[in-house]
Amino acid sequence: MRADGRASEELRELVVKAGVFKNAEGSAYVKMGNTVAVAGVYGPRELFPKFLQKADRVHLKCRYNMAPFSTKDRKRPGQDRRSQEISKVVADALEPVIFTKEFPKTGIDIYIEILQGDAGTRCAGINAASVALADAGIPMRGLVAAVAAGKVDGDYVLDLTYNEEEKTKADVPVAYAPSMKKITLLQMDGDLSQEDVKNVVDVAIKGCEKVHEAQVGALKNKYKEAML
Amino acid sequence: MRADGRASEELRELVVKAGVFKNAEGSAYVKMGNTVAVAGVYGPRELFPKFLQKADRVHLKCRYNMAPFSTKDRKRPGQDRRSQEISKVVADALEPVIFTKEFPKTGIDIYIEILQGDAGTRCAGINAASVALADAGIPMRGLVAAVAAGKVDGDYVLDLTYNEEEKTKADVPVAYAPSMKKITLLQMDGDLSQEDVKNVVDVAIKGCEKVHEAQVGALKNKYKEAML
Amino acid sequence: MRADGRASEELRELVVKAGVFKNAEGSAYVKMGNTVAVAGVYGPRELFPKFLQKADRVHLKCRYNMAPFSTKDRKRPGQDRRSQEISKVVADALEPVIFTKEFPKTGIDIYIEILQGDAGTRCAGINAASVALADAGIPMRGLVAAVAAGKVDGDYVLDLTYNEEEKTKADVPVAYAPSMKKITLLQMDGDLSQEDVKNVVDVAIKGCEKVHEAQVGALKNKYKEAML
Amino acid sequence: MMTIDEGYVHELAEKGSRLDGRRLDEFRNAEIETNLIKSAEGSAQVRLGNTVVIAGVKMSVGEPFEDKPDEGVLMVGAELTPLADPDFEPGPPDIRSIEVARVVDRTVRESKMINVKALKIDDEHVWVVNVDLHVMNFDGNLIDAGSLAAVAALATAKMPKYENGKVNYDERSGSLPITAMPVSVTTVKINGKLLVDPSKREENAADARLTVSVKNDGNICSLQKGGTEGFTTEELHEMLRLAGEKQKSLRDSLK
Amino acid sequence: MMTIDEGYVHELAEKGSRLDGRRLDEFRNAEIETNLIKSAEGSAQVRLGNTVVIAGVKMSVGEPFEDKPDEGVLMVGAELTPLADPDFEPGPPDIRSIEVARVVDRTVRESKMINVKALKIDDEHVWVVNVDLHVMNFDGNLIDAGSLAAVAALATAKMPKYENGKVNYDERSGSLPITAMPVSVTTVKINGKLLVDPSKREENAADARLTVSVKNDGNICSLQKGGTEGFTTEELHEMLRLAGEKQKSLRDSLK
Amino acid sequence: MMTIDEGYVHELAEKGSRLDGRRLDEFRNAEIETNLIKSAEGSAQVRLGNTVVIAGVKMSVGEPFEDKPDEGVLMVGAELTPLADPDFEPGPPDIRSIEVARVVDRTVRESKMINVKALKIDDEHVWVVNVDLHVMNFDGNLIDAGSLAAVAALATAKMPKYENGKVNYDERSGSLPITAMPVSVTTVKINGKLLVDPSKREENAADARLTVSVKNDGNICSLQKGGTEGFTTEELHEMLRLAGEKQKSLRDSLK
Repeated sequence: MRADGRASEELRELVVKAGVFKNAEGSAYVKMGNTVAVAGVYGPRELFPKFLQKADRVHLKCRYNMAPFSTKDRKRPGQDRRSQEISKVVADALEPVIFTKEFPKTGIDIYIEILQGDAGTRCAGINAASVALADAGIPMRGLVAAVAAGKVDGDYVLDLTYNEEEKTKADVPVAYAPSMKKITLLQMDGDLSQEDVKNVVDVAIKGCEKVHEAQVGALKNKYKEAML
Repeated sequence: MRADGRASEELRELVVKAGVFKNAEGSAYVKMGNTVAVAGVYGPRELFPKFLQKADRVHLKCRYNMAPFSTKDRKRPGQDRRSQEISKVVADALEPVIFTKEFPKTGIDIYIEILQGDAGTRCAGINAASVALADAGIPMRGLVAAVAAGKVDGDYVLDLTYNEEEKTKADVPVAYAPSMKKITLLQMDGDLSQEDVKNVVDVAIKGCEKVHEAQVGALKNKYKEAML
Repeated sequence: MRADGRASEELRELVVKAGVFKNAEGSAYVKMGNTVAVAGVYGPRELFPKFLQKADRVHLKCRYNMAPFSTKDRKRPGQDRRSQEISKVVADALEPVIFTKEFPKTGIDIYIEILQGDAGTRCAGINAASVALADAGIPMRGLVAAVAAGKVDGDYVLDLTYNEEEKTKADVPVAYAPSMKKITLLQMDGDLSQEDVKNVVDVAIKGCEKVHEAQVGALKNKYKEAML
Repeated sequence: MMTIDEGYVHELAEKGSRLDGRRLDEFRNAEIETNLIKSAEGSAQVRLGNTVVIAGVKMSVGEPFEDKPDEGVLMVGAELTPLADPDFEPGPPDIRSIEVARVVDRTVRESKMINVKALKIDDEHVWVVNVDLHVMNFDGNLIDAGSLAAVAALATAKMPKYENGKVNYDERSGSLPITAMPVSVTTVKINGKLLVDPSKREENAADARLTVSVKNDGNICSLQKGGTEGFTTEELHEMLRLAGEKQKSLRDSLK
Repeated sequence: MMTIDEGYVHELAEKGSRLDGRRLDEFRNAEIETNLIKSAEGSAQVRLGNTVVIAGVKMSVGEPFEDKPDEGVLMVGAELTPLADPDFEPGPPDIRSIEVARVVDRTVRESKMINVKALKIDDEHVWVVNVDLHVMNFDGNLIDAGSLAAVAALATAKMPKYENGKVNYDERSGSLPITAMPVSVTTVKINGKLLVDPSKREENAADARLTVSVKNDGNICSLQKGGTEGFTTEELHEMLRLAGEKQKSLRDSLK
Repeated sequence: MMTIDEGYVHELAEKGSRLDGRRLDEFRNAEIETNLIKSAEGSAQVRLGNTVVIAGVKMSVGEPFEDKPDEGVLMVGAELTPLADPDFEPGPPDIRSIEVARVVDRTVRESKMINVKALKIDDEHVWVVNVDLHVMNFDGNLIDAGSLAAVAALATAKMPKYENGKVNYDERSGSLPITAMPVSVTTVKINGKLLVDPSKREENAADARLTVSVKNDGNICSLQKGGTEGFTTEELHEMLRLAGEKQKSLRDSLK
């Protein structure tokens, strides 16, 4: 049993909502325990400066940003090296499911704002961005779901909190596209054997499948409401 | 009676000179007590980058800048948030009197340098910029004059010094275009009733009219000299 | 005799190698005592942004950069005011020997990295850049050689170390193009009579001629190897 | 050359009507939700029509400013997140976000909403209060929405504990020393008419703008004029009157 | 649209061969030279084929981070010097150099290579260890080359003396407290095949990338996936296996 | 391809004459006004023909540099205000202002004009002297004009009082510890001729430039060569001679 009463392979309380902002062409809200991310998508749209345009496909840009009030110690506004790296791996995690060749020379902008952070912010951001892309009507091969796993006291555990992250032997965020059965993000900090890595990734993938259900549910809800 | 012996509605010693620099197409020097501002104007001229061009009118840009030696504690060079805000409200204060539609797609640059600061720097800057615009031969509906007013010990007072600003219940910088009878800049920090605000603005407008006379005088002097 | 056993007009151990990197079109390595500089050259090549293009000649750009580990106290990465000034005077020191009119509208980039610094880094950088330009096949009127001289305890001394620089009455870096008999860089910090300046410069020029021999030797070696 | 949309807004204003059917002197509905951000000491989300702003209050302990050794430090920042509007771009704060932050800062500061002297801890330490405005969706009138969000977040903030030279964010020791609640009211002039609480399309069509911030006692604590045209003293008086009237309902939404 | 070069790399991969004649699972020769920079506390130049990276270690004394009062500070930076490649430009670090620096940082940190607790001097002072990677020539796989260079430079660094509150760089007091030697192995996926140690042209043609950093005991201390395609769990397992195998010869080159 | 204007300047130089009728070795008139900025500890405005530079000296108390614990700190900055020339643009200092600031800094520093040891207050505090050059109108030869302005402003500065750990700018305690007065003389080479004190149009047409800074005793304290051509040792000797001669009248204008 974990500090917050969850079983090892249990997700934190998960809330996914699609279409939460008016101006963004697609948007979503994701809450995983005390981590809250929102995402908004614009595009495909004209891309400036022109030298960024790609002749055969869309240019996918992502900005991951932490609100100044999202952490215990205030986060100074602006992109630091960490958020630049996360922006890149998040874009790479989402691109595999997008039909990028449909929109040559254009750009899609994905903006992720972390409003509240308690570990797993990049995963929550991917989950929100993926739903926002679908909400924007971007043609996709499926959704990408993400969650971290790790090993604490010999147990493989899913969806770590910040307190657990401090005690874990490793933190392994994984993004997964269930429709393609592909891992699209994989990072790790820690100390695990090869076997442990395989097992932790398996646990994470099972978690991603649960997240995926919630994402699909949120999109269905949105369209159900739209039909009423 | 005020600390420096002035009556409530008396301006500080005011010096206005037009055409003080050789290179700028128009320039002016304004001294209001211990506050000294100079301004230089270039344009209308070609505007880069092109996306700033406006199809139907001139693009008015203003940069308000404090010299590092203009304050007790050295001012670090470069634009901070305060000077960016002042640059914007000063541009907005001057635009109403300019025939902006005469010069589509071009730009006018107004550069204000505060050489010495003792309260009222934005007003001194506007006063100098307005004369510099006229000196540059930019077609205008009239001049803009500016001065702050406030309330100290129950009295409405005009053209505050830094020492008075510290004691005032409010500091209200006002820019006014006498030819149009329009207020073109209005800001306030402090605590005043609605009635007080109205009265303080009236006092400021009367002050602006006196400043306006000095501005006109300076321009006349310049042309008189040019005729000799 | 000097602290390191050298005679007054003796250079530090000097190593010059041409063609040390694969990607740069021309490159060189220069070691003067404990000062190590490498240089790489790209161009003439298309120059962006276009407004930098010169109608009648090549645009020569130089970046002098100190590696963070090249000094006792770690050098923060990025260009400071000192490296910007040196970049400029180094570009000016090299331009006189380049047939700049052969390549209108294009650009040549010279990149100098100081890997280890013990006085004389700008001179070592010029020596490396000059050989790298030749190695890149840029048409030149000859090479530029550089070395500093100074006056210590009444003696004129060549090629100062950091410890000597601290004791010298002046540090005078000189770049010289032997083929044109022209001084192309001259700076000085210190306190010398007019006569002393003339003598110190003469000593430096004699040093430059020795450096020049080593540069020519390095280029010959490179081509000899290429012939084998 | 006005755009067609600007022309349309001008025409409507002349007839006394607006794009969304509001009266000229009618505010959009203001919904305020507080304490929605657990990582902040105080927070509020304001929805003013389709304008959505989140304010978060973070507190830390630092040194006082040299010229105000007995006062805590208050700082307001604003970020127009690029997801809030198709025209917003990522990057350092532009003049719009700087203006919002500075006007909200003056409004809070000059109203003496926070008793900054009560934020002094000892001779070398004071509380530093950061209010960050995060604009999530943009449909005009950021100053009034941002001001409401900042005031609501400050009013409901819970101070962390300061123990043995460290801030303990897991324990709380009460509210901030609140002494007043300022409210901002923005009016724009379009085609000679005065409209309160402008939407984005109205702001684009506006000739001039005035923000009036009002304290509980009806006194005014800050003014900010914007826009490239001027206004007469009569118009000023009418804008002051509108502010005095409209602040009441906004103030109610704060309760 | 693949470029012609990318298409050629894909074709070769399909046949199990590579541009430079290597086997798919073959690393380029790694040459390491240490202590080449006299001004650094430790240094190493790594040549991995035509990729050349210099790592320099500088040490100074500073304050510990507030949340880790008993630990020294380790920081890794990377600069892609513009002479290293015709496409590199001078300027602030771009995303490539940030990624190299951050992955090497995590590799060194998570492997516990340096016993950071032994870098504490007293309650207010700890050693600050800066590792700077300077890329001199670029032909792909910067992470593995940079990681090798950083580890070799740290392993051979000599600490300066700290006397009377000052660092004396002219005297040395021994090695850093080294407890492990991590090694990174990068594999790319091209046209469904897995290739280790990609060259620049192979990186340009790659669909996905995985870096696996391995400690002395075979355990993994960091992972970093890159590239705009995904991979299956089977591919992951094969990449982990390749890393376990390839790290051995790289580890030999460190001796 | 020379511009027409540059060609004309070259032609004139060949005949030994100049655009404004000066002799080749003739300085423009230098007018110096001191103490014109009340908010500065020292100030001077120099008019050298149509080049106008204001120097302001600000003093504060700070820590000494670690490698010079017994010396005050001197720093020179320069800003080419965009009103000074139609081609100047607002923004961070470009290479021209950096060069002016650094050459003036070296001239003041190397001449030992200020006895920096006398600026030490106690083991932790020294006076920090900032000289800021503000270029108000540009017509060439910024280094000589800036150097004159800096020297005049420092020479006439009045030190504020340092009392109870604070700087009191309302009281003054005497002059800076001045020991020398350096003067800079700039010569350009145009079409083989040497011209002192170049105007803007002459600078644009110049092939090479040398600034020689001279102390009271005639010794040289700094040199700075500029321009994309070289010069012979004979030309150097002539430039040194010109500097020795011309500095006298400039020195007179400082009195």
